[in-house]
Parts: sequence; C-alpha cells; structure tokens
Amino acid sequence: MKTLNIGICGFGGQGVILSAVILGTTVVTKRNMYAVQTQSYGSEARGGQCQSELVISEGPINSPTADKKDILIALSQPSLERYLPTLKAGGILIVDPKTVTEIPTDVKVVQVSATDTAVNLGNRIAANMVLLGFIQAATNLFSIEELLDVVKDYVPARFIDLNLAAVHAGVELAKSYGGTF
Amino acid sequence: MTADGQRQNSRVLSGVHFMLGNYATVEGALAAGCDFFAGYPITPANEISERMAERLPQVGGKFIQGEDELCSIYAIAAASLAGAKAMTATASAGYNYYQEGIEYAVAVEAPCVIVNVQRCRGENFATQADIMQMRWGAAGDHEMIVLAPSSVQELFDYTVRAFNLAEQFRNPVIVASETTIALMRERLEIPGADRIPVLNRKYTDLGPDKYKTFDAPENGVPDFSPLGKGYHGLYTINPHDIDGSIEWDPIVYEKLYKRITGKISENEHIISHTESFQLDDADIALVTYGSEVRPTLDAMELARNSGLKVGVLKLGTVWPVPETRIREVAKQMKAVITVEMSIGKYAGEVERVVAGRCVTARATKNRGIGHTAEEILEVIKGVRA
Amino acid sequence: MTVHIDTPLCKGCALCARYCPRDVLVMTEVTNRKGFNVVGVINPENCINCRLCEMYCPDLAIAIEVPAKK
Amino acid sequence: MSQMINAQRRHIRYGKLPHFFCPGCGDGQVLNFFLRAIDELGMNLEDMVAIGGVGCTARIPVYLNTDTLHGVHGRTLPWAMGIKLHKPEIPVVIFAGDGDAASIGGNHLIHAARRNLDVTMIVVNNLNFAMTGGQVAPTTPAKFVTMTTPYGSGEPPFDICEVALAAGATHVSRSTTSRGPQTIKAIKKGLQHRGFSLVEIISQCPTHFGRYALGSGKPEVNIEFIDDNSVTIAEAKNMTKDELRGKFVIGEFIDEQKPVFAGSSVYEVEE
Repeated sequence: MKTLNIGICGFGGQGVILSAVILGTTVVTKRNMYAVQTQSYGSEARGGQCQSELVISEGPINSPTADKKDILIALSQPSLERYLPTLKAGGILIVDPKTVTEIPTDVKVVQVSATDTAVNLGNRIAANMVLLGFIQAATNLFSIEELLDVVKDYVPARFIDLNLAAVHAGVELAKSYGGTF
Repeated sequence: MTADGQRQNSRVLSGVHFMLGNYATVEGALAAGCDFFAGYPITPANEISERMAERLPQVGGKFIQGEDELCSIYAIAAASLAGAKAMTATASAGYNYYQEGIEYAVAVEAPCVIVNVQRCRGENFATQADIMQMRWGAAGDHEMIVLAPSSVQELFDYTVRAFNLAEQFRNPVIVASETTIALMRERLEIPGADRIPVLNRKYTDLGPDKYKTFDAPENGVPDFSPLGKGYHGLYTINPHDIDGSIEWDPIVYEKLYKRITGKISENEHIISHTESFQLDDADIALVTYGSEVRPTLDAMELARNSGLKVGVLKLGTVWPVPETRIREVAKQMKAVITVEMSIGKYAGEVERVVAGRCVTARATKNRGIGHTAEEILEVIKGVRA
Repeated sequence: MTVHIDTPLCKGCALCARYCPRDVLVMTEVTNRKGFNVVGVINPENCINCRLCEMYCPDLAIAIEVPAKK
Repeated sequence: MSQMINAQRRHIRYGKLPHFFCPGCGDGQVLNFFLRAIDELGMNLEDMVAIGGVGCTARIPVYLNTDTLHGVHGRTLPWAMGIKLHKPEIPVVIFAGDGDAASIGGNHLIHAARRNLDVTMIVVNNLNFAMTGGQVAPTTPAKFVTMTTPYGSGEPPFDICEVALAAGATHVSRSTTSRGPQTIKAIKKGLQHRGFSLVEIISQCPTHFGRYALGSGKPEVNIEFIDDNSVTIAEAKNMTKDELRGKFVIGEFIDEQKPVFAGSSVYEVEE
C-alpha cells in the first residue's frame, strides 16, 4: 500500500470527524504509519454538512488532501450527492442504507447497517463505531485490539461499553459481508 | 496514551501521537518551558487557548483569557519582563491588534512567542497573506524573527525553536501558523525531554550598582535582570540610553536601533533555517514556505517524473530572509519560482535577493486552499517553455 | 527652623507660598537657569515647622531643617 | 550652612530632577504625596514595580527608583496582570492619567476591577489630555472649552470611581491635590489593600485645563475650581442629582476583601 485516501461525509453530529481521527490515531500510534486528517464543515454549530478526509501512508505525506478517494463513507443523502464525484474510479463507496436512500448502482457499493445495529445496541450515536469495526475487519490495516484501545481513549467513560459493543458488532457485519475488500 | 495526548499531565508528552496542529503548538511551547499564556478567542486559533487553559495549570503555569488582544499581548510582554517564558496565539485579524504590543516588546527586548494562525479575512480558510504584516506591521525600526512550519511535527519543533530564539535574542518571535496545518491532525513524534534543546535568557552576573539594563556589545543582546530586586530597570518604549533612561539624542537613538535590529540582521546565519530537496542537479528551484511546502514537494516529484530537473528550497525561517542560501541557490539555477498562498508577497523578497542571477517566476494563489501539485507543475512547465 | 529652597529645581509655581500659613515664603524676581522666578524665604523666624510647603511642592525643592535640641 | 535637600529625593532615579512637569502641576504633587506614603508605610521602592502608560501622569514612575514599565498608552493594567500573575509577591503600582485609565484603557479598567487584580492604580485626573496639548477627555466637565471643544464640550463626563465600583473594584477612593494629608492617607490605604484598589486624585493642569477651560494659567485658580466643586461623601448624601452635577465627590467609596485574581484557568487537585 502506498497511500490510502478515505473520505467520510455526513451531517454534523454523526461522528464524521471523530471516526477519521480514531482511524488516524490507530494507524499512527499502533502501526507506526503516517496519516493526515483534515475536515471541512459549515458554519452551523450543529447539523449542516460535514466532511473529513484521511490520508494513510507508510511514509511521510505531502499534500494533505487527495482529489480522489479510495474509500468514501457517506452517512447522509445530501453529502453522498456532493462527495460522490470525489470517489476514485474503482473505489469503494460505503453507505448506511438507513440514512442514504438513493444508492448509486454504477460504483462498487458496500451497505453497512450501522444505524440499525447501533439502535439495537441501545443508542444510534454509536453508529460510527459500528462503521469503524466494519472498516477494521474489511481492511485489516490494524487489529481489533488496537482499534478498541484507541476508542477507549476518545469516548466518554460512561459510553465505553456501548461503543466497544458497537465496534464488535461492526466486525461481525463485515464477516457476514464476506471479509476483506 | 496517545489520543491527542489528552490524558497525560507531564510537561513533555514524549511519544508518538496523532495530534491536531494547534495542540502540537501548545505541546512545543510547554516542552520549551512556556509557563505563561494570555490569549483572546478567535478561530482558528482557539484550540491553542483551550489546551493551554487545561495544560498550563497542570505544570504550574498561568493561563489568562484577556479582555482583548491588547490585554493578551501586553500581559505576555510584562510577564516576560518578570521572567516568564510567555506565549500568545491569535489569527490574522487578532494579529492586527498585536502590532501595538509587539512594538513595545521589540523596544524593551522582551522575549516572547506569538503564534499567528493565518486565515482569510473574516473566514477560516487557508492563506499565507499575513507574511508581510508579521514582518513590517509594528511601528518603528525593528527586525522580526518569523518561523514558517509546514506540518504538525514542525508546529511542535518550530515552537520550541521560537522560544529558544526569543530567549537568545530577546525579541518577539512569530510562529507563522496557518489554518491548513493548525486544524490538521498528523503524526507527531515528541522526543524525550532530555533530547529537546531548551535555551534560557542570560541573567546578569552584576549587582544593581554596576548593572545597566540595555548595556550590550554591538549587535549584541543585553543581559537580563529580575524585577523587584533593586535593579531599577526602566523598560520604556521611548528612545532610551543603555541605563534605560529616556533620552532624546539622535546619536543615542541611532545606536540603540542599530543594536536592536543588528542583533537579528547581523545574525541571519545563526537564525536562518532552510532545507534543500534535490537542488544539486536542478536547474529550476521552487522556493516556498509553510503549508505550501507540501504540494511543492509533490510538484517536484511530478516534474522529476516527466524529466524536469526541479528542486525545492524550503524556508523554515522567512524573516530574516535567508539571503545567503537563496543567493547560493539562485547562482546555480536557470530559474527560481516562488510558491505561496497569497497575491504574491514574499515572492518580491525572493526576487530582490535573486537580483537577476537567474529568471524568476511566481506560483501564487489565494482562494482559501493551497496549491495542488499539478497547478505548480503548470507554472514550472510555463517557465520551461 | 531653616527653610532650604533648592532653587535649580524651583519652577516658581508659588504653591508653597499659597499653602504657608505664616507668610514665610514669597516669590522673588530672581530667575534660575531654567528661567523660572524662584521662591525666596523672607522671615524664617515665623516658620512653625508645619511643613505644608514641603508636602505641596510639586518639584521636591523644599526641605525644612529643624534645629537640633539643646 | 550646607544646603539640605528634600528627603523624598533619595527615591528619585539617578537623582534626575527637575522633572518635566509644568510649574504647579498636580503630577509633581502626587509624586511627592506617593513618596511620603511609601516612607510612612516603610515600603521599599526597590521591591516594587511601578507602571506608567502615556501622558503626563505616566511619567511619574519614570522618576521612581523602582523597576518601571512605561510608554504605551492605556495598557498599564495588562502589564500589571502579566507581572502579578507570574510574580504575585511583587507589589505593583500604576500611575495613570484620565486618558490612560478612562479613555484608551477604559476596557482594561473594567476587567481588572471585575477580576480583582491585586494592584494599586493611582489615577491622576486633571480633566483633560494634557501632554498632547489640552484636548477634551472623558472626564472633562460638560460645556468646558478645550482644544478640541472650542465651543464647549458636548460630551457628558465620566465618573471613574463609579465605573470601578460598578465593575467590582474592592477599594475605591477619591481625593484632590489640595488635600495633601488626606491624599497621602488615601494612597497608603490603596497600597495596603489586597485586591484591586483605585485611588483617584483630582488634579490641576494649569497649562492647559487652566488656560483653556478656566481662563487662567495660575495653578491656584485651577485648584480653587476643584476645591469649590468638591463635596464629601457625607455632604453628597444630602444633595440632589442636579446639585451633584459637575461636583467631585471626595472620600472612600468601598473597602472590602475578596479573593484576588490568580488566572482564568485554575488547577485544583481533587483530594
């Protein structure tokens, strides 16, 4: 792997930025890799469109953003429409069918029922953790233990059990999907 | 623990982190010994204040949110005279206000560090448009030391260096941060505390009867005296003699300002910091600084891939201008291209130093986002043709 | 009592004379190097050591000397 | 007979006198009063930091044999905050004119009072901008002529003590230069107070306020104007708002103890 460009987009409050930060922290601090995370969002304090980019590489990274993403994770219909053009030809689009209603057919799409899974665990706020678990299992960039270790550092103490359960559920979803990309 | 290092409270967070640029700035300051911070809220510099408010009290330092920028800049100048290693942080519009206090800090030779997270006018988008205001903004004759980091790692490293230069030269030192790197998270390696060089100002060995506040050799730096210990130092912005007394005498005035400016301009070789990439066989040099270093290095690679002999001169210090190195490079090149995120301000300095030794060109852009490597490549090809 | 006037410091504002309750001090036609008319002592035997002149002088130019007790 | 010199002159930096104040200036008197207060309290100037901004009053600390910060308009309190937070043990005294304190530095005054910053601020209010040549100040009484109000001032004046009180200052008093013993006492109380203390001294500026507003450059004319318009707090209690317009109320307005400012973010270790 030379570099991997990941885009995550959705509404503010869906954990778009936190997800990218956790992924970046895991590869940098657990796998000794390099990563750059940037974000852009509207001026609203809550809600509004939100997008985060993560570039992962085995060596130092110059340009902090990439025009084309290897993986695009879209968590809302408007953000999907806006950022789909940034998906590289042959790249993978990950969507949550609960929040993205019109799923494109001309790209490689992976549907992850993150919201439903999180709701079943008790709180839809953990949907992003389901996705992180899914990405762990699907990419194998790092181990589940490494991911869980980082998640523990970023989530409030009272939500740790919920979030760890959500990560595990995401890993299970990936197994049913068929393992790695 | 590595989640932006949030759960440690030691002064130096040695280890590998994935850290926000603004946080790395704070950790660099703490590693350099910073024990005083005053700031006023402004985006995109707020994470610096917020983390300082959390971190400084943990290590015995003082944090103040001033009632405005003026309060902040004067509080750090005075805390510095009281012996503190003091810092403030703001973004472009806030920096305007700082000019007033910077003039004072220059005049009384109060070491301090000022972080300016450059942003577009009224909006939090990327720019390098303050490069001249950081050099020339304050009234009166002065020299400035301005460092231009290009990554989260350099926000840490250069902030340490900024404190060291401030202490060494008794002058404000500016860290020219940018929205791009300040709000970016990136790999940051903080070495062990024993491997971080920390310089402290020199205190006088003389007693109050022999000591004179501003007595220093030509182009030199006066020794410091503590406050409240009978040294009766007079720290006035007005023209002053070596004992600090207010003295209007053209000869005294000229001598004072020659030393205050000379201690920096005549030590350019000590202060200047540049890095060279593939310049040895190059005939085109890209000269750049700050976040623009990043796409410029990618552009160099693209150009090399298409057979063009391109190298990069990265300016870690933008002021004083690394004239010696720029001249050396210009002599070996057919062309020097300045890459920057503004209407083209520093390019004028580079062209002044190149002074006809080779062709010059500019890649300038100011639309809230840095150059792409491809855009820079286009300029290289244009110069080639 | 001796009233000492440091005439190089005196600016001739006459505040000492204004506050003196016993008319010990009076403005003179003598000018100092700065060109100010300076204050003079006319009848020092009237001085009662109230030291108002010393306290109100803006220029720290006055000192009252109390004779040592016999 | 040898010449004996004024005892307070031993506190003057390098013996540098005469100072630059005009004949009969209240700033010279405040310098004198302050040095007497220091001597009576047995304080050592060498342990202190004195601060002046820009203006005539701001020059007082330049003559004191202390460590001194000087020369920037209105920023005396931010300087004081930097010093007090880093070195709380150093006594800090500020000399500010009405321009420094109430005009350009007005916002800093409000916030230093609100925070209860542990400094003594001596405000010498001569009712105009003197160093720049006698322009209107926030404290110039209404309708008076100054260099920038040639037809009389159209601005209502500003009461520095009331502002400090409203902002939360813990020690506030006002005196005049013509009340020497009372002013020395007020300065002493201000210096001894732990917390933000503001001592306002209404002062004459014969050269500018005297000449332009009162029609006479004689110090005593300016002093009489201040005396004629001064009332004590006790007298003021029995006066109507209209009667109090244009009057200087003299006395101590507040003297209380509150925690002093130690920084915006304070680390408290959980037991």
